[in-house]
Amino acid sequence: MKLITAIIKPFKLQEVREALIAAGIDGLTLTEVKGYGRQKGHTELYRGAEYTVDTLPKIKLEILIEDDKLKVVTETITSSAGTGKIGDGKIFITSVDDVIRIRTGETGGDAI
Amino acid sequence: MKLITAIIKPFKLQEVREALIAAGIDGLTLTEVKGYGRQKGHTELYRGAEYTVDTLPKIKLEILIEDDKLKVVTETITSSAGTGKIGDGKIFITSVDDVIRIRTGETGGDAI
Amino acid sequence: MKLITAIIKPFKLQEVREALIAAGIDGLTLTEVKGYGRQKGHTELYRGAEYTVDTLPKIKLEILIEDDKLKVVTETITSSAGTGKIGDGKIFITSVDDVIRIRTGETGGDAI
Amino acid sequence: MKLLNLCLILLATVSSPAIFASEINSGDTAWILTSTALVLLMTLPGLALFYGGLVRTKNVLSVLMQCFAIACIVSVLWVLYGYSLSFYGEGNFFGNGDALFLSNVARDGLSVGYATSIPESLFVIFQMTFAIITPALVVGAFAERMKFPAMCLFSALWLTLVYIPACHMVWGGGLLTDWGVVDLAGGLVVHATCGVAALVVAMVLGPRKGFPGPSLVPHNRPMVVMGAAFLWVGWFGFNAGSAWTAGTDAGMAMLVTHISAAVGALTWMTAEWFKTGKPTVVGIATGMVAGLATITPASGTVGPQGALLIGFLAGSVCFYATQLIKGTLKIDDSLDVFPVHGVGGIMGILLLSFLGTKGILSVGSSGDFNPITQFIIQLKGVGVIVLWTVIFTWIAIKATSLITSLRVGEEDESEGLDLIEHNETGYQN
Amino acid sequence: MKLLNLCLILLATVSSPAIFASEINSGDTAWILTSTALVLLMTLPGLALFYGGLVRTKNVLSVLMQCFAIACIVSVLWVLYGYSLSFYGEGNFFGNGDALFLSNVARDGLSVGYATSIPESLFVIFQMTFAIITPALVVGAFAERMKFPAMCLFSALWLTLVYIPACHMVWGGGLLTDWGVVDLAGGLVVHATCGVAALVVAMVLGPRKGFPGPSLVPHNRPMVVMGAAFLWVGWFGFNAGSAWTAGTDAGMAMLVTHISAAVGALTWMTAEWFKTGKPTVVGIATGMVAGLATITPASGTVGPQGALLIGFLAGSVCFYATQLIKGTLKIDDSLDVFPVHGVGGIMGILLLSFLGTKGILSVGSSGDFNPITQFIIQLKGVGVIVLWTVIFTWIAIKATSLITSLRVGEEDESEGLDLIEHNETGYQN
Amino acid sequence: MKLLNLCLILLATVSSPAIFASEINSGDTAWILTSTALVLLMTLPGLALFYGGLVRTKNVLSVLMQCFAIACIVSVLWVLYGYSLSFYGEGNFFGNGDALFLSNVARDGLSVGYATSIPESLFVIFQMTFAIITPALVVGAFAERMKFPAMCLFSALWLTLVYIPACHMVWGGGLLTDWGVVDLAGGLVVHATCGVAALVVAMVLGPRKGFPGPSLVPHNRPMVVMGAAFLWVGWFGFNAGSAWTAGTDAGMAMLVTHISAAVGALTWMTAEWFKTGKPTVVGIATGMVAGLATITPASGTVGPQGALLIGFLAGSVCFYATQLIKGTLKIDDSLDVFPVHGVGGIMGILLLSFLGTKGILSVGSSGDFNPITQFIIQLKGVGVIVLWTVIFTWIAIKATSLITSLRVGEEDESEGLDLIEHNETGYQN
Ligand SMILES: Nc1ncnc2c1ncn2[C@@H]1O[C@H](COP(=O)(O)OP(=O)(O)O)[C@@H](O)[C@H]1O
Ligand SMILES: Nc1ncnc2c1ncn2[C@@H]1O[C@H](COP(=O)(O)OP(=O)(O)O)[C@@H](O)[C@H]1O
Ligand SMILES: Nc1ncnc2c1ncn2[C@@H]1O[C@H](COP(=O)(O)OP(=O)(O)O)[C@@H](O)[C@H]1O
Repeated sequence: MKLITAIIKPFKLQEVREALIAAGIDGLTLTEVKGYGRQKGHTELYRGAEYTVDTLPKIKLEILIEDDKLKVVTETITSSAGTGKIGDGKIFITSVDDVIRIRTGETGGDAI
Repeated sequence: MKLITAIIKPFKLQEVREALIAAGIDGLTLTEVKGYGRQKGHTELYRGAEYTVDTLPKIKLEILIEDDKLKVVTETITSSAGTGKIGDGKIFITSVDDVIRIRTGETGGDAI
Repeated sequence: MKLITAIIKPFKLQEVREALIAAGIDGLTLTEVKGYGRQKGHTELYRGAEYTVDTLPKIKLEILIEDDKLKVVTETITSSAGTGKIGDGKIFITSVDDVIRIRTGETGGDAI
Repeated sequence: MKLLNLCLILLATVSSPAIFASEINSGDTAWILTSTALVLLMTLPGLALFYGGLVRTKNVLSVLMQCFAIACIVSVLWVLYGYSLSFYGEGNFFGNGDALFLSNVARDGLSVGYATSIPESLFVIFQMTFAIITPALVVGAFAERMKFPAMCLFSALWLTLVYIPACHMVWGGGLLTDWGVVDLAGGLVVHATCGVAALVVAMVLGPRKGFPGPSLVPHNRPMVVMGAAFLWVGWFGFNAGSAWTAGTDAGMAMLVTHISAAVGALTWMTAEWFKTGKPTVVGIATGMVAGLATITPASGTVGPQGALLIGFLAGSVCFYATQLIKGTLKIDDSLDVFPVHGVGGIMGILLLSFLGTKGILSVGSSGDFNPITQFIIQLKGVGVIVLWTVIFTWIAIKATSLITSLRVGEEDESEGLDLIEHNETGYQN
Repeated sequence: MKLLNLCLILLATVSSPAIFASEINSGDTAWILTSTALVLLMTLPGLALFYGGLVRTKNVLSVLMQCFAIACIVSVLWVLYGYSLSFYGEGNFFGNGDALFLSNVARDGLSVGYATSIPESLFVIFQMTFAIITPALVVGAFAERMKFPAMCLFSALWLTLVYIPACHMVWGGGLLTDWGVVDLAGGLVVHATCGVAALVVAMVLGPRKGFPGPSLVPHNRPMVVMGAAFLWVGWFGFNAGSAWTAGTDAGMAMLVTHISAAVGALTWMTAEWFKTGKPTVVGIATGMVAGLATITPASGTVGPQGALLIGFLAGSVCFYATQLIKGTLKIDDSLDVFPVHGVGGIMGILLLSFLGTKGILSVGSSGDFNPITQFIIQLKGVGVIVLWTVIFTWIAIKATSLITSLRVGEEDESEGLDLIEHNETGYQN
Repeated sequence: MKLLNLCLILLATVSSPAIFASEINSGDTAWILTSTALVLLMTLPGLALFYGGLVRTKNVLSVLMQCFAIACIVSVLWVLYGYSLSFYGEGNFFGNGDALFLSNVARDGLSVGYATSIPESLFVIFQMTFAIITPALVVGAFAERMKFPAMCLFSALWLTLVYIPACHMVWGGGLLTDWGVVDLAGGLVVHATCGVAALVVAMVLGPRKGFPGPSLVPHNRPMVVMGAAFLWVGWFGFNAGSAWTAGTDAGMAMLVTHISAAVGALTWMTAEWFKTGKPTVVGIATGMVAGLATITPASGTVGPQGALLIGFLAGSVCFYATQLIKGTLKIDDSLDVFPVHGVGGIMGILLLSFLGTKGILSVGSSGDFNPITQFIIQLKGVGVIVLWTVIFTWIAIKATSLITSLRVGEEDESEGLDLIEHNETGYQN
């Protein structure tokens, strides 16, 4: 099993979600995070003074999948979250030892 | 060392926390997340129009443990977080290479 | 590739960020989390009654790096986030299978 | 001719309203119009925010909704029969139906009885704002667990069975008017009734899940402070508006009201500081409300020095009463309506006998004034109102429970009333 | 004896301020001073919060900024020429320039025309608060997508081309004054103009990205409720202040205003409950606003029973109008300005012919009163104002678009106007 | 003769304001009652929200608590000795003790000196609301770092050593009254004192950790706007209430106050737009406050055109003053009290000499009016008040530091005052 962690632009969330559902992925967990990278932040103003906010709001998606879906999922995310501009985000792939569904106690593939 | 990541229902948090403490686990990190899965979301209303909110508030617990506690911890969570209804959540188990306690610089088991 | 996950005290964030940038790390993702550990929480008051809040606000940093930067990064964090007092936090190191840059589709080291 | 001229010149300079007692005075009317706005401000947004900030995020809208719906329902009932049953007729407990549907209230009509220098239409709405806030105060007792339909029904019944008779008894020419009970702006009519009702309702409904416990804490303390500020400002209309004229009585009422609020706030803050080691903003705000509730019945009769004492007693007694009800007796009067309003209002009613100015109090009671005599009158008044409120609140809540269920289910309570009862959430990101 | 009689007769008529038309009455002045504060409170913070809570987090500041900037811009234009073109001179559509820069407004000057017992300076600012809120209401139509410079320019043009002539036509001695159109506090001048303008602007601008869809929901419903509460309280100044005196008219105006608000709120809530299964707090608040907008023109002429009916029609008709505009016609009048204010204001203007009290209405119209005659007068008034507003709003928005672009780009719209237009964010952690 | 007597008797029952100078006028009283509520609204919730929104999340409650506690403490001190030392007796710097504990304030008493048509009780509380807001404004200078006990002690000392003498000097028959200094609603008494004190306190306390730097930004800008709105609305009571009567002076004061606020807001917004490329909502709100502070002393004497100019100077000068203090001089007057209130108030005091209406100003000064002469009088007044404030604020803060420590520790400052000083947190999820 793999855990796909994707950092995406917030306004792409809806699109990514729909693309994933279309690809048969019907479970995920979202977190609001702040990202720092090559994409520059923005300037804010306060009483005539400017200050830079260099972190940007991002959404982190965590999706647990069986190994064979890896390609589908990464491709779905890449195509639906991409704008071609800096800051589109990243996808990390990590291996997961096991997963348990709390409700039933099922483990492994059944639990996803 | 293992990292246990549990997605649970928010109102179960108190119970799970107490069960974990009783099981000798006295360190963890919580994040407020939104979950999407088999459990359906809810309808909200705005001036006579209905719209569906399909993500649900969940709590993510991250607990770093030594390998031998794996079973105790997963069982404790499974039993304390379960309601038997859809949406109880999941537990992921991943392997961690190392851990460092910032304060002391200790690593490995001592740092947990 | 490694994923460094550091839980730190919020007021140390600025310092840690600057130290990391100085060390050549220019990408990371932040999450606001709540931590529970040896550091005690605080008492709050409500109309003459006291209650204990035993979780504390923490910041979680996630930093994806190539293996050779591991030592630099952990040392940078340890030195910049440390106050020497309980609750300074922890650093976890996990292995990542792969990483993809959504914008370009690059993978591996190039995508970081 | 000279004489005539003199008259005319004098007349020319006269601009006064008050020449015949039963005429509109524009200054008095201006003040009561303003006071009406201020008393409405107390409920919306004042009390709604004060209560809304004190509950958990998942219930904030339900509390705002309850206050809002009560304001609307009471307004309609007041037009239909509330005003008539409160202020028309000579019954001991209820008035009569002469002004049902406000049929008697002419466009040009003057107010009846006291308040002779303002239009009756204005008297109707000024009193309506008092009728609104009283059941809205009871919301604090059943917050975070009562179903919305039950809440609507109960509030309508309670207005009819408790508020209207209390209002008639004390202000409308009923039993307590006859006895000479003094209650300027509602120590009995408003605060004793809502406070006692809160206890009854809290006991019938039972505590919230998790009570007593650390999870039941305010979700938005700035909102609490904001609400408290509107209560303070609005209370100027509540008490100084109850003087009915824009003159010395109103000025003094405003002054003593303010003093009691300030001293009540500081006293509560200090008591808390001693007990827990820290002064808190919810504490200072609550003490302020206690100071206001306590001075309410007395604000027509005490002076600044008396107000200092009333404020001090309000802040200290209500603080300890709060500890008692929740801490010791474990009654989940969720937002502390009884210890703040009930205890405060009753305390004010009793204290005023000793702190009042002689010449004024004797107006209320018969013949020449004696503090002890007045105290006994006041005590009897408290007895009647408390007893009446206990009985009829119990009837109202039980009757409601026969028609529709009172509480949401346990799981729904965990989920929060905003989603369960209203399909809405307070805040989105 | 004759002399005595004369004195008595004179005295008997004295009570009123109006005995000599041209004197300040301190009570009336006190009430209009207060009303001015109340009407300003309606826009800031009332409407700003009501609208600000209804938009998404990323646009909250832009809406507050729009309301704030409009308040300031209109105030200046009102001083420069707005007041003069509205209230001086006898033109059918515009006044004249006699009071440009308020040059005619003396420190001791009395108000012109009606409102004879208050200073002209006060008349200027009381009217100014109406001129402020009207374009601010239109913000609801273009929220979440209009550029700030375009917004400023459009609002200034709209004030000049629509509000000022409408104000002059109805209240300032223009065409509709002559026809005998009755509009106490602005059913036509305020609500019809802003509502119709909202439709025009929404159609010219086009819908928000994501409309219709589930993402366009209020970010902070407690803020909406708070804003609604200030609208309610402030509206007492709007309607009862429009009586110009602190007397029976003001009292009755306040009473009927309140009744209509309460009934409008309950009706909307109930309609929604039927349709969707749940009562909501945004619903009850919106119904209340509809009730207030609808009673506005009628609040000088109807009684309490009429107000019950007006409130009922407001809550039900405006509820269904909202469904129609957004749901059926898919026009993104984002915060429902037309169905609530436009429909409400026009409905009130027409209904008042049938619900008014005879003696009063005949003052407005010529000779003796006949509901049908009055209805036709009112209908003609609606026709003129709606037509005028459609044409000149269209001109104002098109003229603006020639000078500066109206909408932010698509990506900027996603990002939110707060950051894009103002380099600020609403909330920080 | 009988007839004459009859006439006189009838007239004697007339309660008109004008007839005998020393009688209560119900209209004036209504307006000052209202104004008192409006000025309290300025501090609670107005200023509390304005300041609370400007600080970081972790300090929001501490700021609300400071404003709330100051309101309460000042109220008590005002009753004990503040009013007496301000308004009784003829001393140059302090009054006398004749009204300690308000012992002289009779229930039926009329106000002393000016304000002859309202009750003294009302005069006491109206003035009290000014005494409340002045030290509350200083909160902006020490926000986010001062300890609560030190804050309480300092504010009490400061009221006694600075506000009371300033109030007596300018308004209570002291030195500056004699000189003929004109200050309608507190350019010197309120704004110069709090502004100058802010500078002194900020320098003694030293800057916040992280100053100057990007971390010190507002946590809740909608809260700032809301607070600003209440300041605007409440200021109508502040300035137009200071006319003491509900007549032409009040009307004009309200009009010019509003104009200056609007123009100040637009000017600041525009200056910022030029400097930084974007207009901001915190900017427009701050400019509005500057416009209000600047017109304050002049609102009894200027007309609408003068108000346009005052607003323009307020918006531009105060904007650049803010850049100077924080940007160039690096003084952490945290919420910019000096550049907005100090600079604004002093500027208004000086400008009024040139912008005032002749006939009015000569009332304040001796004999016939000359702008230059008046300017010199005003300048001397500024000198005295600034000097006095510098010296006694320094004494007050140093005395406080001898008794209890002024600042929280560095780590506690990071943690936030809400938790450290009050064991509370603003918002819960
Ligand atoms: N080394 C990293 N570790 C963790 N997260 C990163 C890292 N680099 C970038 N990110 C995340 O990805 C987001 C996008 O990265 P950025 O460098 O701005 O653009 P791009 O994805 O186009 O290369 C960042 O905002 C951050 O959340
Ligand atoms: N494939 C997945 N990847 C990541 N998180 C998931 C996945 N499936 C479910 N979850 C998380 O677990 C929660 C519960 O899952 P759900 O399917 O609703 O019920 P159950 O746990 O009973 O199967 C979801 O809200 C989501 O947060
Ligand atoms: N076993 C654990 N698993 C996950 N997170 C932990 C664990 N132990 C501690 N933490 C995180 O680290 C933070 C600091 O830990 P704590 O025990 O308080 O102090 P220290 O880091 O000095 O040992 C906690 O608040 C929590 O967020």
